[in-house]
Amino acid sequence: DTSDKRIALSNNYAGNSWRQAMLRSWEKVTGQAVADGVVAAADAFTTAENQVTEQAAQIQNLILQGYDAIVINAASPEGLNGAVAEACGAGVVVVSFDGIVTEPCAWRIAVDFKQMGKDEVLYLADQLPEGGNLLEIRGLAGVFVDDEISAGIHEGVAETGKFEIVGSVHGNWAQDVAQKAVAGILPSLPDDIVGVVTQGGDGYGAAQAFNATNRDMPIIVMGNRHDELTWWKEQKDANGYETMSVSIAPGVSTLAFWVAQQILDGAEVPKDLTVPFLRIDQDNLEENLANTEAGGVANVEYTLEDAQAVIAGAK
Amino acid sequence: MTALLRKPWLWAWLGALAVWLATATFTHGRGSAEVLSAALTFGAFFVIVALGQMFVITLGPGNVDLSIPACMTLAGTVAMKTMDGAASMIPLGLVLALAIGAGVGVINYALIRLLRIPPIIATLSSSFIFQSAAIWWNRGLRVKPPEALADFTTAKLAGVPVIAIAVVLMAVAGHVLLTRTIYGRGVVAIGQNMRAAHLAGVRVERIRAATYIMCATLAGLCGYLLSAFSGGAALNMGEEYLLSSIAVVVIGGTSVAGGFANVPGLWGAALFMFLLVTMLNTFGAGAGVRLVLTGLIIIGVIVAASGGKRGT
Amino acid sequence: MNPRLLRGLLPPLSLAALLIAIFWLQPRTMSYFGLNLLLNLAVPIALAAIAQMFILCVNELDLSIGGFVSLVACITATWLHDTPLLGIAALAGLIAAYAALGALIHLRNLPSIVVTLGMSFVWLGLAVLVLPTPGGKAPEYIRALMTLKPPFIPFPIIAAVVIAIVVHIVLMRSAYGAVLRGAGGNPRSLERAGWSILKIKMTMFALAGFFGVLSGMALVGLTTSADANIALRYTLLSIAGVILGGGEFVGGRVSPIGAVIGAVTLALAGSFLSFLRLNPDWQIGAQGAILIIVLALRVLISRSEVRS
Amino acid sequence: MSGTSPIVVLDGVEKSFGAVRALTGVTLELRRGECLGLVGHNGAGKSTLMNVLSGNLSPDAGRITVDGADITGRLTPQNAVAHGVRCVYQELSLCPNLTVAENARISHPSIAGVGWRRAARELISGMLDQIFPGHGISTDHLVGDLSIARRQMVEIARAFAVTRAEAKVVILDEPTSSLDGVAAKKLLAYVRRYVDAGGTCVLISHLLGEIFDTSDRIAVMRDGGVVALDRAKAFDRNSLVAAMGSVAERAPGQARGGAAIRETASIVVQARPRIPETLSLAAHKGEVVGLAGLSGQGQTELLVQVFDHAAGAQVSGEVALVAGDRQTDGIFPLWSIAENISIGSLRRFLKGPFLDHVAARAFAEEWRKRIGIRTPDVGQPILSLSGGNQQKALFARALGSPAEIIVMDDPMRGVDVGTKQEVYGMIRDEAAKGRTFLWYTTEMDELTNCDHVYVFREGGIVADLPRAEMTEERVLHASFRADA
Ligand SMILES: Nc1ncnc2c1ncn2[C@@H]1O[C@H](COP(=O)(O)OP(=O)(O)OP(=O)(O)O)[C@@H](O)[C@H]1O
Ligand SMILES: Nc1ncnc2c1ncn2[C@@H]1O[C@H](COP(=O)(O)OP(=O)(O)OP(=O)(O)O)[C@@H](O)[C@H]1O
Ligand SMILES: [Mg+2]
Ligand SMILES: [Mg+2]
Repeated sequence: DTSDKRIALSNNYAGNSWRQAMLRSWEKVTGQAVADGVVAAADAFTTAENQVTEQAAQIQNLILQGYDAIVINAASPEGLNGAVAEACGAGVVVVSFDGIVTEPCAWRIAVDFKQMGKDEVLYLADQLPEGGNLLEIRGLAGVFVDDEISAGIHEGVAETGKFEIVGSVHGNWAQDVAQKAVAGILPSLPDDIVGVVTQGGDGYGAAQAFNATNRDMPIIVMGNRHDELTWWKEQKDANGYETMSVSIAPGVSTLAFWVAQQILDGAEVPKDLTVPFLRIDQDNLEENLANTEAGGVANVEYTLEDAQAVIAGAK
Repeated sequence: MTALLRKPWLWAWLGALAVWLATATFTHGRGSAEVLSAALTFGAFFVIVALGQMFVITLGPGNVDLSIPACMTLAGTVAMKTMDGAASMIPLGLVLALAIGAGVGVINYALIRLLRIPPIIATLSSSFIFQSAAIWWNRGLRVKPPEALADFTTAKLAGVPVIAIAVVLMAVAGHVLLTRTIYGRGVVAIGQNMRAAHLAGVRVERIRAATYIMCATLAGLCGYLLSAFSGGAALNMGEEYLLSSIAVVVIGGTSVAGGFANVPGLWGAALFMFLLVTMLNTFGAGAGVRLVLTGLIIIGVIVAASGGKRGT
Repeated sequence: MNPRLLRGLLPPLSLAALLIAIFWLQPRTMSYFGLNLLLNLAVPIALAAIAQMFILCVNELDLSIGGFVSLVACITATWLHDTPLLGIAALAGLIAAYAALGALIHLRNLPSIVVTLGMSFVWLGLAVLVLPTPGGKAPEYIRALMTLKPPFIPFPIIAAVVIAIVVHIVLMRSAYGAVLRGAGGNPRSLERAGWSILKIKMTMFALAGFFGVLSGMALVGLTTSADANIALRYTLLSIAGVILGGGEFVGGRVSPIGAVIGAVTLALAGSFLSFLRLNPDWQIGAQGAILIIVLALRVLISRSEVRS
Repeated sequence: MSGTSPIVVLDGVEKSFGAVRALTGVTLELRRGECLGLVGHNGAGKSTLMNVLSGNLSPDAGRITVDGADITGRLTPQNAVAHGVRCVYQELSLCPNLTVAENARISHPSIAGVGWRRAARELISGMLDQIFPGHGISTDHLVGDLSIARRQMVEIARAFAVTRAEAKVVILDEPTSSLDGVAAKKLLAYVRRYVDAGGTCVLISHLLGEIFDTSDRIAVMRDGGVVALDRAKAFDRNSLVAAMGSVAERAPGQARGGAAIRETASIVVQARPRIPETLSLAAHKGEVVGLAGLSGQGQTELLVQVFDHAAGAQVSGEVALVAGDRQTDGIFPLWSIAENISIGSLRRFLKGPFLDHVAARAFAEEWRKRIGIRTPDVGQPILSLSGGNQQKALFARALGSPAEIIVMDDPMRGVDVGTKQEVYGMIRDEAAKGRTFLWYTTEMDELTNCDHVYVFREGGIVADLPRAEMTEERVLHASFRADA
């Protein structure tokens, strides 16, 4: 019984639509759980700036507030280990997701970002049997998710052996930054870019940058944002444009919530859990688009049963 | 010739030219014209905010507006959500964005004046509040801009981006404002010595208020145009404008100690900053090397620009 | 009451008020364990604020201290841990680089804001090169020091007091300290008395570099491992800390004790807010609001002092 | 008494700033046990010469010998101090953020180690007591909190203080410009004691009375060269002024008889200092009203109050101000002379919404001629002017503005005798045309130009003297408390 347990969400960043969707999913699902008396409280906390030190301080404060479990989307996989160790030492259950932490005492709900990057290339290899030149849009330098996805992409390129990455820019997972970076580098690239591998949140910006030139539109892998899906749909209707879209679902925060609840409930839960990423393809585009809020991100929310299934699957 | 060498804006333009040539050499001239066109477009956004920031910085040591990113975000999100893609709402959206900017400026100035908080801290603190307001307003949803507005921001006239032309005109107006009006003289006087300016009959507080309000209004305008240009407002869309706006102003030859400003340098520095990143991207440098080089080149330009001065 | 004294009392008073509010909201913090958790991350911030204070004292501003502390953290968690000699050499080299920066700024009469803005990219880039993905490990002795559990008084409090007092003695009480501060008040006067401003600037920048190094090491001691972006926020925090502590941007008017108190106040302000459990939408805004309130208090008091 | 052995010999010293030849080959010797008075019009090169001697400027040509050692090439500030050359600069050079004692330590490197604070305190307070008994300065006060007069005292005491480094030659560049008459007397008396004990002193001043009273010899500079050098007794006021090349001095200015104005003209300024017991001040249209008293007794505050149209002051008409503390209140250091002058009357250069720079430049040029600012070109930076000429630019700014009321904050600091006479004339002319002047001055002679005088003490007005009743004695009497 966890009806007297209190769970906190420690979030390091709220400045984009993905994070906002994540917070909303949390609010919706945990709000219901609190109303149903499953847990006593499930409060969300966000730091003012996306900074390791600030989140470390936040976690320490959550310990002081006596939460029984802290669910973390971490600013850094390593930088919070000191604070996480303090939490574990104080008997607090720590569950990390999306941005996971490496401190062994914490649980991790990981997405295989490397696989995600690799899948992008594999998809392109399917679509473009003769290969060609690729443009890579990376995320924020020095953040591990960026390294993971990029490593997967490069691994995919090496494995398939028919692509060459002719340009790489940092788009900081932001539409306008990606647009600017791509617009800057495009003129210097060969004319035959066949594909753009991305990390999410940057596909539409890349499309805009290509639009501004008279180049052929390459296959741009999308990242599940509403604007990306909408653009894709328009292109699909107009000229049969094909691509795929992949990202981690923001609702994974709710999975982390249920996992934390299960741990508090005494369930035996392995330290490492994996969730699949949310992939949208040509045939289920319309369905997913319809389910995505205008301006938001394609999402999946989890129930207690989903969580139990994930836990059972990992054992 | 020596008169030209002493122009404060010269070095920014030389820097821009040098990195552009370096890029062109590397790519054997391919796409150089397009790079320039892209630089004009993106440089225009920098110049809009830098114009306001320049007037603020000229007010003297410690004067700087750190709320530009938050103001851009707030104005952009509110305008986009209000217009909701409807062409008929474009003017209303613009007015709204400008009004939000002006409001932000009023709040900033009130903090500085009434609560005597140093500008750097006042605008930093207020920016958190504006950022929260933007989140609260539409929680990061990305609303598309009206088609016509987006087209305007991406349109070209004889190969030159329309927005760049508009911003060049704005810069000319800024130059006239700085050098040929009582307001502009006042700003420069305050930047050199606020007490002396007051005692020389300059309406110090009126001018300071006007400057902070103008700066934030320009940030609002930039937020509006940028979100139209990039297909909607994002909560993090202004982030890189925080340091860039300062860098553009100072690389452009305006004195950070206040009391001395110039507008032509803004365009030079904005182009320089964009072309620099493009050059390093083109060279295929890794993130670490790219950052180190960016920093060193910025310092290099400043050192070169100070060539005339002797150490004191 | 002497206005200068009253002005000097403001920072500790606002810190005390904040502490009382926190104790009231969350009595659990009023323990050895609670104070430790509440304050330990303030130690590296206080060190960074001291570093910034040295720079502000000679009328310059350092926008690169956050990147610098990050780089130090990365080096500490890698080289200093794996090959201590190389690590020590690198850190000493960084301090020398800071001194050289001071020399460059002085000799070429450059605006420090731009130079350090450029340096912030350089430090960050070097940090990414040293530690491309987050990781590394804090050297054992640093970890041990930062998690020290002395009897009765929590370590962060002892550390803060020691830092404040040591720097106060060096800068405010020593004979050479007066010269260093004088360079912020009227460099011409110093030159006329035969002091080399170049040497003074280099000394001050080197001191800033030294405390930046301490800050990075302390930070890694707490976080156990590093990240290239770990301390970027320290740039603004350090400036805000010095100002909250009664320092000024120009004129060499700074106070080491004030800077430490200001830094601790800032760190506590964040905690205070999380104890309030605000609506997530407004959590960011509240941090701005609290900064404004603390500074506004300062003004209200000094206004009433003027009136009386 | 006055010695004959030279301690400093300057031989053919030249110095140019671009096209300006500030020193054109100065040959001069300073002797042990004498005070040399150095006079000359604004921009004659007095400060430049002393800056060369104290190592702050390196000469373009010429030789400098101190105590028999030729130190021409090696003259740095440090070296000059080591040779016992001390200087009190025209523009004060203390660190405002340090205490009085700490400032003493700055120029006395030998005060160091444990207990340095006490040593510094004793050094400076001892010296202050010697020179300015009853100065009322605590050694732990921040210099920035002191009035400009007290700062001047600290700087002077610091220069005379002796530690391991001796003070063999002390240069005083207009040391009394911010001091009131009483403090100035104390200083000059000390200078006499100091030279009588074998020291050497250079006294630069535009107050010829001081020069005559204090110096053993007088050197007159004109346009970068020494044009006359003789025993003080060999000069009289007229011959000195003639040597300086100024227009021969007119008789002290006379006001137009204040009583008449008071009866006919309307009141344009009525102001009351912000302290409980005080008289209030009234100025009528066309009147020149003097604010007298020791320095720092609230005169400046009242002027600013009037300038700001602040509470306690009823002012009808625009006000312009002539600052006396030009560094902090007056000049815009990055601007040219023309820009510094025209800022006071920008409105008149408006063509539509825009400023006409050509007209502004012409206006500045006209004022350069009218008030005799020594510069070839008003486009030059203001800092290229000598102190007195900068002050003239500030006069031009205020007199050229459309303001009806002009407040002047001890505006003649560092202005040479000839110019002063011209400015007095200008003020009287402008007053005759209907402008009103509020004029704070620390120089008794200037009060004779006023129609009406108010004496200040401790922030308030304690006496109200029409021109006819104003005598030096009455002003002095009112300046001091009865029991003091
Ligand atoms: N006596 C003074 N000494 C030094 N600085 C002063 C003085 N009086 C005012 N100031 C400075 O000038 C500012 C007031 O300037 P001023 O009165 O010129 O504003 P203003 O624009 O004329 O005001 P308004 O527009 O309301 O008429 C003050 O904030 C202060 O910083
Ligand atoms: N740094 C400088 N740059 C250019 N010109 C200068 C500089 N310093 C002094 N001058 C010029 O040198 C000349 C001599 O100036 P100086 O300050 O020595 O005059 P002064 O005799 O002290 O006058 P005052 O009585 O007004 O103080 C002046 O014409 C002045 O304009
Ligand atoms: Mg002089
Ligand atoms: Mg005088």
